[in-house]
Amino acid sequence: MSALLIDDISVEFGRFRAIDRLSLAIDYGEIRGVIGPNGAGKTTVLDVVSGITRPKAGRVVLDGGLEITRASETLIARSGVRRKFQKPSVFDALTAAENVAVGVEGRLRRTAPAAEVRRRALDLLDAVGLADEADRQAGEFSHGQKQWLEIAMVLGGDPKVLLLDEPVAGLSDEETEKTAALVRSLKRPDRAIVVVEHDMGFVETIADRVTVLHEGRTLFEGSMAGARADARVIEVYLGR
Amino acid sequence: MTNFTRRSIIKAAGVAGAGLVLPLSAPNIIRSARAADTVKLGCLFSSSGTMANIEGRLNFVVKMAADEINAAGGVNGKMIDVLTSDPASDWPLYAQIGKQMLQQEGVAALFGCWTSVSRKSVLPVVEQSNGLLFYPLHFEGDENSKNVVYVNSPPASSVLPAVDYLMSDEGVSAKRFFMLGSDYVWPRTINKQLKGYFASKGIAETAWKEEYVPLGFSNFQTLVNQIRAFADEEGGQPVVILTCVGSSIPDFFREFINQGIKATDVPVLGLDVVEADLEGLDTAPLVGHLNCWAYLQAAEGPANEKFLADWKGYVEKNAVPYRADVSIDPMVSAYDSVHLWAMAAAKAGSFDVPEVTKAFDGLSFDCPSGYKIAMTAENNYVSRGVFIGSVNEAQGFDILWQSEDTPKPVPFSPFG
Amino acid sequence: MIRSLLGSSGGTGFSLTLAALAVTAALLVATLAGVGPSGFLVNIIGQLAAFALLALALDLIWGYLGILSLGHGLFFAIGGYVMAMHLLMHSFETTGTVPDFMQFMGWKEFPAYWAGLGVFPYALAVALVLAGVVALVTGWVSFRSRVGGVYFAIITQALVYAAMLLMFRNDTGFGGNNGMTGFSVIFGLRMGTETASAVLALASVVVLALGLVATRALVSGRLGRLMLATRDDEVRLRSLGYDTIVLKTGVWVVSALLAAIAGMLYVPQVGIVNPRILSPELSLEIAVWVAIGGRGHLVGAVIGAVLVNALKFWLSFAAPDVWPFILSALIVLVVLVFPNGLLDLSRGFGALKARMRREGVASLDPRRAGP
Amino acid sequence: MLRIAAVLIGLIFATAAGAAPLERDPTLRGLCGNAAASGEAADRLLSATPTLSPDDLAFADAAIGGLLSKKLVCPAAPTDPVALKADTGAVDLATGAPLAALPKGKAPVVSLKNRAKFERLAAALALLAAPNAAARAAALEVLAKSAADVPADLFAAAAGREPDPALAARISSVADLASLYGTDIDKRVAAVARLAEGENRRVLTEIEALRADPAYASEPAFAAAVDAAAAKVSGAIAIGNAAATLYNGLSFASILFMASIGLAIIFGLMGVINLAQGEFIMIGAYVTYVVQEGLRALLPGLLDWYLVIAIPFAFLVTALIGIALEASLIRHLYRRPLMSLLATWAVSLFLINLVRVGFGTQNLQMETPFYITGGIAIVGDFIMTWNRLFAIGFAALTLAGTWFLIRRSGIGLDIRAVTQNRDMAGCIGIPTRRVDMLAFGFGSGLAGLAGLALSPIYNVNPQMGTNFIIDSFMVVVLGGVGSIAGTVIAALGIGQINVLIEPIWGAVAAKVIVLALIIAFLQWRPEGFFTVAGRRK
Repeated sequence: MSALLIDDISVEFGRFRAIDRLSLAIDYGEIRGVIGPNGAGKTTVLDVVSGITRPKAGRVVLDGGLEITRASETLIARSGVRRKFQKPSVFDALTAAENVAVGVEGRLRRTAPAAEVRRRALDLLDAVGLADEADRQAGEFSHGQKQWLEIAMVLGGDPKVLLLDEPVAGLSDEETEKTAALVRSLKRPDRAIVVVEHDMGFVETIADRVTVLHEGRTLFEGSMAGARADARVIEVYLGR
Repeated sequence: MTNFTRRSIIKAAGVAGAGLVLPLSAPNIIRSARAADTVKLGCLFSSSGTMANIEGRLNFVVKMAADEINAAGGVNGKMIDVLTSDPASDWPLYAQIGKQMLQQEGVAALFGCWTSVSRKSVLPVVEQSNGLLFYPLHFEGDENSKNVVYVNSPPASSVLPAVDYLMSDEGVSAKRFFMLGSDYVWPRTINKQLKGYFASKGIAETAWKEEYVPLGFSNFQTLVNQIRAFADEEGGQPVVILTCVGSSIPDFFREFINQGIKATDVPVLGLDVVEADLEGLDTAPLVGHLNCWAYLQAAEGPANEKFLADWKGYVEKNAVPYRADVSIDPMVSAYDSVHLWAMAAAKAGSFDVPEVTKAFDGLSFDCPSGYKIAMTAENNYVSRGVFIGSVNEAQGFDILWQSEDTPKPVPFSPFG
Repeated sequence: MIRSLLGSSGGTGFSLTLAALAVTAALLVATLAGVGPSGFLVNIIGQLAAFALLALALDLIWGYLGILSLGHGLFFAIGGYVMAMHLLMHSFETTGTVPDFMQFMGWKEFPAYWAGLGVFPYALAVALVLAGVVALVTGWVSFRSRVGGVYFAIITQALVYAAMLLMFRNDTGFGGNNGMTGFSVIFGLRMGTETASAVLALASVVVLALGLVATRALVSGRLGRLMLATRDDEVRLRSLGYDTIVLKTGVWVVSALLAAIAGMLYVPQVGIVNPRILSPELSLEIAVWVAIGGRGHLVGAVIGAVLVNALKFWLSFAAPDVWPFILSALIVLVVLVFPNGLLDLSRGFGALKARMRREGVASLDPRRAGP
Repeated sequence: MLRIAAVLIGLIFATAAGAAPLERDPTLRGLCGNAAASGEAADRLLSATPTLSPDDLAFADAAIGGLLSKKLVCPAAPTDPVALKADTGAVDLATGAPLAALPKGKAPVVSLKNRAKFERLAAALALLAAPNAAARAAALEVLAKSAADVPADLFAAAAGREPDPALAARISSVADLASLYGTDIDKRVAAVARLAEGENRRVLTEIEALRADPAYASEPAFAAAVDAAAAKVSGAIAIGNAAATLYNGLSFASILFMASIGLAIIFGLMGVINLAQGEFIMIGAYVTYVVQEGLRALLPGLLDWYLVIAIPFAFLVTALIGIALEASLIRHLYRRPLMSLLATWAVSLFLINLVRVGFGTQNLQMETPFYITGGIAIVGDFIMTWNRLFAIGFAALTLAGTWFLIRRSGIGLDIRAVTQNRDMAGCIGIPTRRVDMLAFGFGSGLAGLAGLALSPIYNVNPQMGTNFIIDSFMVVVLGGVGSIAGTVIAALGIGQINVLIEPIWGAVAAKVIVLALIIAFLQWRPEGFFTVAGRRK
């Protein structure tokens, strides 16, 4: 049964239709790449899934259970959905370790002893290669470091569904390499990962399957190679 | 780390400094030390905020009176030195500054407050440090502190005569009363006493109506509509008894004019209306409306001529930001206050409040109003004359009626 | 505990502040012994302490949660009015003086809901519960419907304004424009005596110190981190599973309680409470104290409140015409040059220059509409 | 009944006096006597008017006119003549002979009661002797108000010598009124009908009173007439009241709109709340005052039109101040809207005190030109007051102008673009900095205009601005950020609700309730009525 079932949703901003009767099913254990030109509705889909935007119609079901379209952002997150935002969103006032700790705990009341939380945070920082920066203020980090820090933060919640919004935007080639490796290492049979990205090369290296969005509709779904071959996709990307 | 310590020191210094040094040293820094042979008087009149428009000028009157006395050689061999300040129409600040003047500056007496609220907030301070406050406004009465001199009249000896006049045949034989006031203690108490008075005259409850607006209220359309409605009902000559204060007064009259009501239709008795309130208005359509005070600018007699001339001179000499040709009751009352204090201090040969208070008994002074105002041992009230004024074209009041002599002040109204 | 407080950054400043408060307290004790500063000065110190506590309350939500309330006078007033009612009751019971506002209200005896207010613990409870409930409702409702930033500021201002208009009405039943005054006895002490002033001031300073320690413990702990996180990026925090509404409402209530306590300390020291305490200007001024002292630094709030009010006391008497100009100049200076208030004074100007340069035109993104 | 008596006495006296010349000196002495005496003198003079000779009429007119204008001087010594101050010297009023010197004495202060009598008397004299028809018509209206107190033969006489037939007819119809309490039932019925022409509450109460009249029971025709009249008048009054409520609401709304439209534009564009907006209103009013004084000094002829002439000045001055403020302060604060609250508050504090130091705290004397004084009775008791109408009209014009500028002009297009998506607008090359500055200036200028429009209605003093700020916030927030339509609707709504609640629970409660309603509404819909939709994050 699929981890995330997006069923015929539509989203409108004023008169502008951002998502037009889109359906999408994402399974556990897969990394799904979602690509498409600007304004295709990629980020909006993630907004719907993380509960920030309510669709005008349709429903989104998590793990065959939770009706995301009715749940609050908090509840959605607590049911195992984590999202890395397009614009790296870390808490500048806190240190890297504190940032991740916030991600690990995920509750107002204390869930685990402070020492253990910090240990897990350090492990995660290690995983994204920021172990040495643990006690620096996040505000001082470079763009790339913030991207990774945020990934560590969302991993803190040990998500069932992981949404990555342009994880390599604005990164150097070698940073992109590093990120790709990182994302691949996150793949697990009990986890579904959705990666929204412009960079087709990057998507190709990580995604099992890709979905191409265009003007809020699914243009193509299948392997990356298939996407490259597909006439409509080419037209959309290269234009007439 | 140095950073922190440096910051920390500043912080600590800030707290310690602000907490202790400033208030301790402040007054002395600014107010340069004065010669020992002066006696200080303090003023509590706002020169900013909602009351500034009328209250501010009293500061200068007190100074003027002090100059007069100093010119005549001062009191008990000392020159008077007047401290002014700005309570900014903020009631608690009156108490604060009053405290400072009494306890820090050691003023011999305070002259101040316009609204009852400010007086009530200063009252505890004056009583606690056994000071002396001269209060120049007519007010709701029902108060008699040994530390306050109530220079102006309580309602029983000022408002009731005016109402009597309205009800008399010589007036307009008023039968019905629309009482419109600002929503605070003075108007409410006045109206309470009026209602008691009406009842005692056998006037039916249906013959009066009571409305209150917040202080500073300006949009009188609806209320003037209500007044017109009230006036058109049967039951005899209607009058409006206006106890609005401050900027509401001109706003009310403006709307009254615009809805075309004349004094001969519905006369207004404005209990707090002074010449200064008409400053902004074209009073031709208002001619005939009434007010009542213990002094009107039109009062006859040398005392008033002298006062008006002095004020004019003072304003021009010191570039006072108020009109030289307008003089209102509270100004005169403040002026009287200073003289009464000086006479009492001279009589007592001392500036101690208890001594001075004792000396009040039997004092009398030729008030610009033309009456000889006097004090007795009975209480700290001053007996004054009563005027009823009638608005004229020249933004002033003609004297329509004035009392034979100075009625004895009645602090506690029998109709409350 | 103490160690952790002193440990973290700025701790020295914090401890020095506590030290300064201790010194002040000592001086007040000296007054009680009859050798300290005059009753007048003591009273001023007391009022400053009350204001400092009020500033602390605002800094807690503005500095650490990025929520600016322009209506904190509301809670200050709740504390103030309840305290005034207690004092009147207490004075009445001990001396039999009938509060004069009851005369012009035309009341023969105290209304039923005044019953028991003569007992201080009960009055305290009433004040806290009242402030807490009002805060809970206003906070919960607003935060639930995601009202924040400038909107929240305006709405709170409208709230306090509405409350002021209401209290100005005589018929509302709390003395209208006159409010309540003429308190003669407090804790059995005659009001206005040096002893009474000293006791009140001492109480204020001690409570301030306690408040400082408590809030410090709050913000330097785990919740403090979450508060900063909420301020920096609330959506981010929500999508990590945190219920930020609960967090915000909780802190909002705590802040309200502090403000109410400040009010209870303030009113007996000025000897009057009336609706002016609810004027939007006062509530704005609280924010000004915090901004000048240094937003997001508890100590800064305290210093700001003390400095600005000491200046106000002094100048509004010594040079009344100059005061408003000085205040406005101070604000503009702080807003433009020292965004972190006095604390910037101790830092170099370089950082500031950089900040000013970074400030182009911002987007209207509600998330970024932070402090 | 009293009225009848009075009329009868009048008649008797008139006939007694016959055409005999008026005894001038006693009359004058009477007028100079105490309130009671001069009242009687006035009564006697009034009842005599129908039979007075032309030059007696002129004399009486001079006397009463002099009394009302304080030109009549009553001598202290009874031997001295009663004099009338003339432009040059004085004349003995009784003889008309010029006087060498003004006798010692003073102009009597007219008591309210006598003032009414003298005004009636003056009207009577004007009706009989005034040279131009307009004056006579005006006088007739004054008399119509209290027709029963006027000797019936006065109207007869007036009608007799009235050259203008229309006016003559009108006079006799008013004369009918006098017979309202007479005996001839047909006349009374006619009088009732005539009475009902004045559609206001006073008339209604008078008509209602007639129901107690014996004739009401005995004479069906009379009863019918009274009932019909009552129905007619009360109908008109009902309509009038409804109209009045609407009008008051509209005028209040126009004020709210004027005060908040500038704020709406600025807030919508930059998310900056300008707490100094109220002070811009105040400054606009002060500029208007300065223009007025300037005209008084330079072009007194145009003084009446200062409100129109001041328009560009009020707008430009405030706009420039606004631009200066934006350039020096606001632009540093776009990232910190909360700080901009404090900063603009500081500015308002500064401006208030600057004006206080410069102009003082007293209310400024604004002239009230003819076109904004008084009002016109529309229907029932509804009087449309000109100054409110001026405000409404002014608001309408401002709305039109603003709408045109925002919707139709180039800068307006830029403003809208920046309002909707600043970053995008920046990308496509709109100079957002300049747009901000201009828009801020424009918003401030609008506040200045508001100040101009309000100066005839409100007191102009340094504090005046503070009264508007919160109300205008509420309008803006309720209307929805940066939406002109929203601002208009919000202003109308708040204004109308206020006016509806006020008579029931009083002004304060009205304000509080409205605030509560708005706050509640914002909980339900934080973006206000109108909002620019977009992605939340």
